[in-house]
Amino acid sequence: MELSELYRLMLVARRIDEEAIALQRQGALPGYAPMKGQEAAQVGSAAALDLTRDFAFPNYRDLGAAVAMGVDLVGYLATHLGVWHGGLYDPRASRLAPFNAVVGGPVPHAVGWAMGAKLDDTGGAAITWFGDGASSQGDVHESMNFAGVYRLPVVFFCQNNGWAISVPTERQVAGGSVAARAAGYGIEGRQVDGNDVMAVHEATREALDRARNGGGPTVIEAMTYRIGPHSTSDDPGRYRTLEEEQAWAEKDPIARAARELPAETVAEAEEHAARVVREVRDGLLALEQRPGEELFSFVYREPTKALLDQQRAWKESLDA
Amino acid sequence: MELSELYRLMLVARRIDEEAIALQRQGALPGYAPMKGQEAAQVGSAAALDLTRDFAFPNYRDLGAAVAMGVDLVGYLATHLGVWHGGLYDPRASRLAPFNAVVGGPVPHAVGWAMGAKLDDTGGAAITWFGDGASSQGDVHESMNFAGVYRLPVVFFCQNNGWAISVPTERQVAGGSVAARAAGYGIEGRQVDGNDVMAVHEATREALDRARNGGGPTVIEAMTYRIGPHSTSDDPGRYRTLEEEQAWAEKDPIARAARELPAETVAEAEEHAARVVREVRDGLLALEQRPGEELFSFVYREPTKALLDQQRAWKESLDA
Amino acid sequence: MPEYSLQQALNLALQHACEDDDRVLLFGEDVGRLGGVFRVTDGLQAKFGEERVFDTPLAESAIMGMAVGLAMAGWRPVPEIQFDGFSYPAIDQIVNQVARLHYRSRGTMPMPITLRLPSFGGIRAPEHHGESLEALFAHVPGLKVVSPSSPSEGYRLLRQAIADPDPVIFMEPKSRYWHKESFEPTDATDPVGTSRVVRQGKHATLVAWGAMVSRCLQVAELAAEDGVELEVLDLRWLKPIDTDGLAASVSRARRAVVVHEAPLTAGLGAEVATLITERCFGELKAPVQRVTGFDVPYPSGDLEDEYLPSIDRILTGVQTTLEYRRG
Amino acid sequence: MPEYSLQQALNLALQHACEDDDRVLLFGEDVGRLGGVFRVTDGLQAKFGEERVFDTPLAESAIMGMAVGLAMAGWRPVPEIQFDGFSYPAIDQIVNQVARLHYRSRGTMPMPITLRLPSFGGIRAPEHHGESLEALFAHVPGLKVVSPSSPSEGYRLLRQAIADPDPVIFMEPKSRYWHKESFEPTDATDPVGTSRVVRQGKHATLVAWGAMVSRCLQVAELAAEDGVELEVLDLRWLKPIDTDGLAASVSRARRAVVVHEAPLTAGLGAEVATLITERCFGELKAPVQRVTGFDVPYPSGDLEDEYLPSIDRILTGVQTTLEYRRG
Ligand SMILES: Cc1ncc(C[n+]2csc(CCOP(=O)(O)OP(=O)(O)O)c2C)c(N)n1
Ligand SMILES: Cc1ncc(C[n+]2csc(CCOP(=O)(O)OP(=O)(O)O)c2C)c(N)n1
Ligand SMILES: [Mg+2]
Ligand SMILES: [Mg+2]
Repeated sequence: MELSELYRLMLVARRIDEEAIALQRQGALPGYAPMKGQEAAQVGSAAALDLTRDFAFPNYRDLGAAVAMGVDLVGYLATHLGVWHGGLYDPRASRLAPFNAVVGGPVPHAVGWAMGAKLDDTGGAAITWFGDGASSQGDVHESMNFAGVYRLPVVFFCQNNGWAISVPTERQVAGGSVAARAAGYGIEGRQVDGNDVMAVHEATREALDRARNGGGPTVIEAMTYRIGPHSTSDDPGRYRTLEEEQAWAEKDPIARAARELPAETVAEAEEHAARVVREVRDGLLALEQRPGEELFSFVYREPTKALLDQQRAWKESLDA
Repeated sequence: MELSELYRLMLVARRIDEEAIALQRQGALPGYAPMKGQEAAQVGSAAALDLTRDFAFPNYRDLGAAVAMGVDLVGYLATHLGVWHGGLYDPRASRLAPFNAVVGGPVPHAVGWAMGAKLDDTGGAAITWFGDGASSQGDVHESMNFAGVYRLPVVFFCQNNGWAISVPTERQVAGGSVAARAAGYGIEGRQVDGNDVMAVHEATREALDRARNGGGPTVIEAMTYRIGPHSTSDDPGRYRTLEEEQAWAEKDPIARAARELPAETVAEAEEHAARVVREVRDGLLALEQRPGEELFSFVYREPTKALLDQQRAWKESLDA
Repeated sequence: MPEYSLQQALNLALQHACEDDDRVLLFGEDVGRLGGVFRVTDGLQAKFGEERVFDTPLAESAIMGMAVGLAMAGWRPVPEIQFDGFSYPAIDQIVNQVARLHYRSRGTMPMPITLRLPSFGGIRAPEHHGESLEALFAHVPGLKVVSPSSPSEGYRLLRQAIADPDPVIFMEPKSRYWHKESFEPTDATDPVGTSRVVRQGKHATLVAWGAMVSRCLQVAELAAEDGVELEVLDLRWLKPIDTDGLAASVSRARRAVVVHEAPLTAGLGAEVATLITERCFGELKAPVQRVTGFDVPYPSGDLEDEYLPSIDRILTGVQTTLEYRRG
Repeated sequence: MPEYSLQQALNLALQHACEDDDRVLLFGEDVGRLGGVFRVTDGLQAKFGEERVFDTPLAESAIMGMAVGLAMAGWRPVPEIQFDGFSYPAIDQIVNQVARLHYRSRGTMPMPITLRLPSFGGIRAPEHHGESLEALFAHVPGLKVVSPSSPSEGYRLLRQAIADPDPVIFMEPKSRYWHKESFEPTDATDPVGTSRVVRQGKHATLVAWGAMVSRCLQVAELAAEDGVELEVLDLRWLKPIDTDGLAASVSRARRAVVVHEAPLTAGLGAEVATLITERCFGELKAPVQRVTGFDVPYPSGDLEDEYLPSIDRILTGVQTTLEYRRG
């Protein structure tokens, strides 16, 4: 993919991120996890996927991936609106697993999916995004080991954004690098400049190609920075300095990409992003609360009798 | 420690191991996990501990460590006799945590203990023994990462005995080496010949020294072999070849050490071992079942009222 | 009619499930080459190949997490966790992922996963090899939980669990693995969530599951000698629970004793007792008695028989309910 | 008298515990520099230093495993797990290690660990941030479980939990963190395992804990307007449970409703209902009613109010028990 296209996607992600924060401040969203600063890591990697056969496993801060994968953004942001935990987008059609709030939790799912794809010989590969903090979780280790033993087509994409809430990478990742862990599993590991969208894109494409060709899993660690707070209820002033934030703001992946593009491309992207933001904003504000009955839906393929009884009692208490 | 002394300890472990298997066959022990072949790894490492300040965290196959640490062996084997899950030895006095049957479970305990020792500045170090299979567990990863972040005085001693029940190392440990994982945590890692008792001893002493001197944790991977079955109810013929077993039997750590020792030392050790075996055997056979009341003991420091009620009901049902 | 032990019946059910549906996958620690520590998967790797029946590294959380991903890719995973007590490391994946993905994905990602879990005590095993986790699992929305009490039940319920579109925790009573029964393995099954009366009686109902069912049958035999006719109800589905079946039985007998191996407090016996009381309050002649394990860690072999509900303790429970007089 | 929010009261209790016992250690994700996502440990790292109040890497199992090792080395660990739903990854260490080491070591290795766990729902949070795990923990032998319903209770119970020689799961009702109360923080406490009557009444007893206590008090106010006098019993200790206190209250009122946020099936309400029924069978005029969360995953913010026991649903439960006639 060309830089201009990646730029457009990054800019959309940035503008929607800003809009989500604004909506939160206006009281329309109960909470939000800003991804400002991580656009290159997310867009660059997600844009490398082949959506006809690959599948992606996000965490809770992967708006940029959703943008690059063409996921219904109103459906994606519905999670933050408090409408439905997993979002309202169709995970199967969009090739993006439901929004997942357990740090490290979805990582083994990518491994299982990759095994399934390998058994079916589809040529598909899985990618999973997780943070530097997530790398401490047992599940991430178990997943890398399984993937290494079975040589599965999966890319472990770590967005090392410097912080896990208030804990900096150096107090989180012993040894300092998640990519360096790969060698211990006999698999490829690569650190990339996470604010260089082309470099991320290239590294991810390479890893996906290797996966497809039976070359096994890869760990990619994209070194980037969460410019905003951990969430809209976080206060980074309690744990990091303005200077640090400033230094990273200067490495802004979007400004950096813009410098390499013609002014009209940049301007055109801005217009495009504004259009998308308007649509998404309108869509979000138009989004209605799910009907109360849905509390009882989807728990099983068919509701159990006990659940139907509970639903009936709930209904009666409403009518009373 | 001298080879002759290590030899004596290894031989005691071997002979008691054999005795335990014999007792199991005679129906005196419900089950047992033989450690034959791993004497050098266990004795060599355990003998490097300073029992005035260090502490050790075993799994379920560490008889050799118990022997080397001078633990009450009747109390140790009481676990296998079905008398008490954690054994009857005093874990505080003997510096050996209670027998633990969760693969990987005690590893973070060593990390916590090491932090406690560091906070108290005792100069003590922790060691934990675990298997190649255990290295796949999330807990082991989390522990190494914690130990690396805090630079704690702890030695992660992996006995790579080739098998986790029926799964060989190459289908278990992606990349093939547990020691190689250490680099990913920025800590020392070292593979040793696990059948060379002096080499194991030396490597462990070095690691413990480094730990004491603020040099942080070490992963030691002792390459050895479980010559016997996984447990007395296992049948290795289902998953490995006699040739493989034969090849490793030739590398027997005890025969190997014996070759470097004067014949009288070897003979004297054999007599000593026979004496210990007799004592342990007599002790085991004399061991009585714990009184039924103990079912209700030790659950809390002081029994709760509910528990006392249950104990009373249990007593009444006995008397009825 | 052919005779099968529970272990053989389960093996056969797995074999037939693999034959009938080529999306079924069996995996776990030592289930492949070894055929499982209880030999429940014996011979299946040879039959269906290393792709469909395979060993995993030693990590329960990843086993369940992998099952989730396989289900998303359209497979029907039948993982095994080697022993009850080692499902704790996988609880996060089971509760936060397996049980919820169908819900989280608004029905687009079914989780037809059957977790085979050798369960309960009674075999003088090491620590963590004798645990009863049904109360934990039954509390989790999105899971189904079942435990067979006999070889024929084992065959039918395992086929049913695997065919079910929802995640099922299949608790195998390991002390019954070697118990035999003659039956024809057909796939005729009762609906999910139904219990069965394994002995009729009118003086009180004994409610049990897993290995406690046969013990309750022994109790009923003994009681019959004294003229006390006990109904024995094999609850089998521990989620969803057959409230109607419980109510039907207890409104006849008007007295009930629930028996389980798990510790008393917050055990599934409390749920069973409460359901019975909610439905049969006016008919009950005595509070539902609970005869269960004690509120202590599952003990070492020597004390196991003191811990498990014994015939005597169950009989005492029966006697208490029969002699109960309102205070 | 000074006024404290629950969050401030807990902070003060931690401060006083650290002052009184220099073996107390506070740790967990973001508890140090940040002072915890709910600011419960705010300012404590500055006061007691980075050795006694520290951040851990993001791994709940290791947090609890480390607590075990620290306890073995003679420390008194007070770890925090950031949210209820993230205790699942630590369940293995909690159940198989924390709860058992005192037993396994035959009393030689006490585990005076207090796990602080922001719990329950009601704050429109993301998934896994609104779970109620009391039934799971209460089922585990060796654990104690407690939940405060007010700032003064929070202060006293947290001091008591930390001083207790056994492992205690301390469930903080996060929807009440900002609720205020005036009280004098003294360490006078009732014995472990006692409940308290927070409002007296004679027509029925409402049993609740955590955030549901204040909701039940609201219900009692409303009912009083109609001449119905409800007793509200704050169970607070969820293990051990105050069976005597329950029995005393219910044998006066002869009717009871138990209220909790957790799903119905195999929730702690079943245990409470069973204990009451076992003790008060002859006196009860109606089966104990349960008003609880439904058997569904804790929902997203929009549906949260439909899930949690509302004033209306509790009132309906009260009405049902008052109107109950034996069938
Ligand atoms: C298992 C688990 N533990 C704790 C949390 C609470 N939590 C949410 S995000 C977060 C920090 C994650 O850091 P990182 O993995 O670096 O991702 P980032 O937020 O930086 O994108 C924590 C502790 C969680 N969601 N899941
Ligand atoms: C958490 C856990 N899962 C499964 C088991 C069952 N189990 C006991 S030993 C074992 C194999 C362990 O292999 P390894 O770690 O290499 O140690 P070894 O037995 O070879 O000494 C298994 C799967 C267990 N004890 N704990
Ligand atoms: Mg981060
Ligand atoms: Mg091994």
